[in-house]
Amino acid sequence: MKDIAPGLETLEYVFPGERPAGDFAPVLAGVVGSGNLEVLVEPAPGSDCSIRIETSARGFGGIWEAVVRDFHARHPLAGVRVSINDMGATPAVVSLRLDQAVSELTP
Amino acid sequence: MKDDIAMNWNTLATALFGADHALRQDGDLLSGTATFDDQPLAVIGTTNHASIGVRLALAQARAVLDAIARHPGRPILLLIDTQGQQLRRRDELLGINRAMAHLGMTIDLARRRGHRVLGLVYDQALSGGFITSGLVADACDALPEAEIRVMRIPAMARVTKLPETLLARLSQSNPVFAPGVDNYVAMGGVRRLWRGDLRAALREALREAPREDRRAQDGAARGGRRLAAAVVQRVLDAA
Amino acid sequence: MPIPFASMDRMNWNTKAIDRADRLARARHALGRRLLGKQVATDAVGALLEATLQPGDRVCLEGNNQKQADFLARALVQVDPQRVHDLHMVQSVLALPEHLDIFENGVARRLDFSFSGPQGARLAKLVSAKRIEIGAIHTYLELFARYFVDLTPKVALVAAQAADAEGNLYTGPNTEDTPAIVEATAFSGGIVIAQVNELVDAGTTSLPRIDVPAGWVDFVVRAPKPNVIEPLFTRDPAQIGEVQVLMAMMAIQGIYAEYGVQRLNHGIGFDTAAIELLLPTYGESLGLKGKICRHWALNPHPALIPAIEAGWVESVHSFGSELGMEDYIRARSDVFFTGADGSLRSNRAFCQAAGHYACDLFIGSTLQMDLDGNSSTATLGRITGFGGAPNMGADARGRRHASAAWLKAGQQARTGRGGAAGTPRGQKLVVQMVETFREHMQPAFVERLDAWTLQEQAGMDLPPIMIYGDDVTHVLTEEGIANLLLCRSDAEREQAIRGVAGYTAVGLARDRRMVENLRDRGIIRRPQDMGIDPRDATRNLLAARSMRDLVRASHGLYAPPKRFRHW
Amino acid sequence: MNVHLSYAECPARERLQRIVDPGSFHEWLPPAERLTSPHLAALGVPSSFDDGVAIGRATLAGRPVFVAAQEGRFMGGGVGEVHGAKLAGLLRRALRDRPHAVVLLAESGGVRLHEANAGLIAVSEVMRALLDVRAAGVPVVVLIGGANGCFGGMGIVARCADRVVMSDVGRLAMSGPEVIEASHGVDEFDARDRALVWRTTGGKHRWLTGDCDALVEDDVEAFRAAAIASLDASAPVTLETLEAEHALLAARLALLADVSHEDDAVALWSRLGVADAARVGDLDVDELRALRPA
Repeated sequence: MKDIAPGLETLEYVFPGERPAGDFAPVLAGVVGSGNLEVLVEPAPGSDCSIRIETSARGFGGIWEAVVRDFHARHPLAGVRVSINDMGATPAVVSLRLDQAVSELTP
Repeated sequence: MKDDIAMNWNTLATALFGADHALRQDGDLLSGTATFDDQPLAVIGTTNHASIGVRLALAQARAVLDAIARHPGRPILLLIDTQGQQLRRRDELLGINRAMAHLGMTIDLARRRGHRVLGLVYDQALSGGFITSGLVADACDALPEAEIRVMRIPAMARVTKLPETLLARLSQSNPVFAPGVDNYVAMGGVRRLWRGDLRAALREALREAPREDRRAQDGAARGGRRLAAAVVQRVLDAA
Repeated sequence: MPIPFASMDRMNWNTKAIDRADRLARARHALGRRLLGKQVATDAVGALLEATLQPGDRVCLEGNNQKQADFLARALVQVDPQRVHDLHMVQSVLALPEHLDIFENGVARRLDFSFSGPQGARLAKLVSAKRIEIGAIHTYLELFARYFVDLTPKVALVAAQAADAEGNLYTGPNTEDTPAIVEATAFSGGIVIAQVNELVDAGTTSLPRIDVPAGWVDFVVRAPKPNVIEPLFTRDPAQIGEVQVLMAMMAIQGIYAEYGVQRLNHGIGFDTAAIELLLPTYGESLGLKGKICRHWALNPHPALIPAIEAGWVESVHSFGSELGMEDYIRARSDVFFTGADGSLRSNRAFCQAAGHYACDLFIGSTLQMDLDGNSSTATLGRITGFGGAPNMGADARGRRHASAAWLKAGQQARTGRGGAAGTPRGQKLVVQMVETFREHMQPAFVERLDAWTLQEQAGMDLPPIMIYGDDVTHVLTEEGIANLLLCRSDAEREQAIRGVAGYTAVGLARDRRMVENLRDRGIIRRPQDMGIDPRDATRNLLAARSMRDLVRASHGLYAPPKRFRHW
Repeated sequence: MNVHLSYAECPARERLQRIVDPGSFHEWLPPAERLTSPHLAALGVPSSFDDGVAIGRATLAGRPVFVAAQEGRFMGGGVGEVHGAKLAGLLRRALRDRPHAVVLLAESGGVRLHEANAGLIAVSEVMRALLDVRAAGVPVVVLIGGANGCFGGMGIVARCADRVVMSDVGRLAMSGPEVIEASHGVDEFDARDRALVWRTTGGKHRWLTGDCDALVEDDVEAFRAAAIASLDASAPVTLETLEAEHALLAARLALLADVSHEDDAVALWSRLGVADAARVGDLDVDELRALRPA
């Protein structure tokens, strides 16, 4: 049993945005509890939507990519930075949390 | 458990105050008045790796209250050897958290009324038992062979669900885990270790006991706790 | 030429009666003064078993889904294996360790059963070590039926709440399987032994009601402590998450309202508890009260209390009762089946029959589903059996009476087909409701069920599939509902399932174009297609969000067992 | 079927927004500043942008207050190095700026074992800072109503405050039932017997014995009202107050000297003068309020 610390997995994705999000107060949704995640959405320079994930559930990069790709398809925002701390949330909960955070973006 | 004694309390008391130190042991409770540099010193503490229940917490609180009432300003030395709070349902029902808070508040009041309060971990100090004794004193020192920890690794692995091997390995290197007293010195939790002449160490401890809680600054300066003091300052400065 | 009738010279046509009389005589002889009429002294139970049992007997030891004849089970483990051995056990559930101990000490050898949940791993080990010979694994209703054909118990060891001096039994709210067992045993020359929690002396007090007449009972023994009953159907609303609320909204809107389901059975689980707790809130907001969910075949789920109090529920018939619900049931005798004494009368055999023939819908969860729609709770290294779900999760081919829901499902399944497959008839709605990923990111959708591997490991005739794909009418996940009734080819079925399998490997491998086509045709429906915004799926929609809310909703009548009282 | 808004149900941030005057919460060191724990990554445990506690200033019934809310779902609300420093910093700032009161929404298992030593020292720093604020006449009010309760070092810190408000869903104690069962067996403390756990550590018990000053329903509005009612509850510690406390605790200890292990909670309540103590478990908050001994 390799006994090095399991460590977190960090994943990063960038998508070209279409709809400028403009300036808004950072929004936090969710809580880093077991099977849950927190999502922080902040304004960012440029026209991309960058997504950074730190997760204790290792080895699900393919699924994360599919989930965030569909999220960006639903909300093609430009100029936003999404940061996630995840403790093993299922794709259903991740998508729900992302949609919740975006719905609270008030300029 | 009894055999791994770092230092017997009587040996310590004799070294500090001479054989006729008139301190007494009543079960796990230590109390009495010693003379040091011709000054009376109230001594309160525990032995036998005491597990502190409501009864023992109140007994110590009683001794502190008596010192405040009868000997205003007299310095208080807390001799600490505890395995933490007593793990009994009866103690929880009776409110061991309230009794511990009471003990902590008696020590805090003594300090506010001019008593110098010093903690010395001479054998063991675990979690709850330490919070309301050494950690609430003006400053807390320790003997080099003492042991301070929050919880033993096997129990910690069970609660955190982290592998015991990982915790054991981390406790070698990472001050946040390591039980050795020098980690608590590095983190500012313990001000200094008493090496060599114990009387000189006590004398110095009494002379320059700090008034303010400097442990976060010590932790930063000594590198054991790099963030605590900085975070406190950021809160003070936040817009 | 007359067929030689071999047994013409058979001398005696009542060998069973004689055998029965011998056993009763042996018992009287062995127990002496420790037998008073039918009442056996508690410490004489071992002697009773050794006197009445013979090697090779077929014995039913009440291991129900909830009620356990635990005192008799412990006594059976202690009988002398030299005198009592090679028994053939027939019982619904292997709930207690003792139920398998009797195979390890040679008292029993052969087994027919339905469910072994907690003992699944140990059972698998004993089977592979050849310590147990499994006759077959049944659903409850099949096993009860075989009691009347070729698995008739010679001796039945049952549990009841109380008995009087003559031996009448009061089985109380958890009657469960007792009636079927006792009837089969008593009327075939068998011996019925009942452990009871109370002996009522007929002089001063009498039984609240008589559930089993004394004539069917041979011996009654008072157990030292009350028999074990497990509260299996209690789900703490505090553990229901937002994804389960979303799926419950889809079930109510996309299936119950869509088909007008009035008679139904719910499997146990948090998914179904979420549906029950959404009726008085979300269901009310859709104006569905009175239009759906009026008649139920299910145990007294505490999660159904808010719906009952809001006037949604007209009748509930139960397999067994649920600890803590006694006073609530007594106060709601309009809804529950209760005796003149006010306590529940459950009956697993009749409720299973109702679930199979009288209900228009079964909805339950599963561990794994494949691309044919077959599903199973079988896990490697465990033989867990079937319980009741497959019986209710199947199209009742024998049904003839019509209902709107049944007809609509049948019509959707058969429109456009020819020949026998196109002949108009109804169909049972069988809904599999499952999140695409279970805990620890285990996918619920797989290319090949573990059931196939288990078949090889345990040498079974068939893979232990819980609900067959061709019985499943709808698959409901957080991504939406796939209506398999409307599929007209295996390819469409596969893509319909992939189309709701979310981000599992099965889901990601979907043919996107075909899935969009299925959605256009209404075969796949997403939350939005049903007017549901996933962000509305919050716990605030639950009519009760904690056990205490359920107690409040019941006006203090519901008294949850200790392990659920968080206040 | 209007189900009230459960305090236990709300995440910590939402609780805070609803307890203080609407829109009045101004957060210090918000999540965007990413003041996360430096210790968790090495253990493969995700950290949280606010390290599990939200702090800042707000108004309560128009009065300026400093507030903090621990998130029980992140690491059980355990106090780590940063989490503890945010609390200690808030209290140090209260000592400097003298708001009308400090309100602490506590939900914690005590020291965060993942950063054991740092957490232990942090809890004691919070305790000393709290006692300084209390001594300065600024009331510290602790609200306890989360599912994780208030345990370990935080159970001690809570009892150092001027005033403690609990719901009957909340729990306040030192060692968790699981820890006690692990060390002395199920006969000492059956952690699965939730009714027993609440008789021993729950809000109703603590209210009947005076270990909390106010008992409210598990409802956000009820907690807000109780917090407002506590704004002027300053109770500085003196030798007299400690002697009274000592007498109370010593008397309570003696009260149960001869009572068996089984039904000690009911015995304690009845000996404290609570009418038909056996029914306490079934009563809700209003019914119970009428029973509290004089």
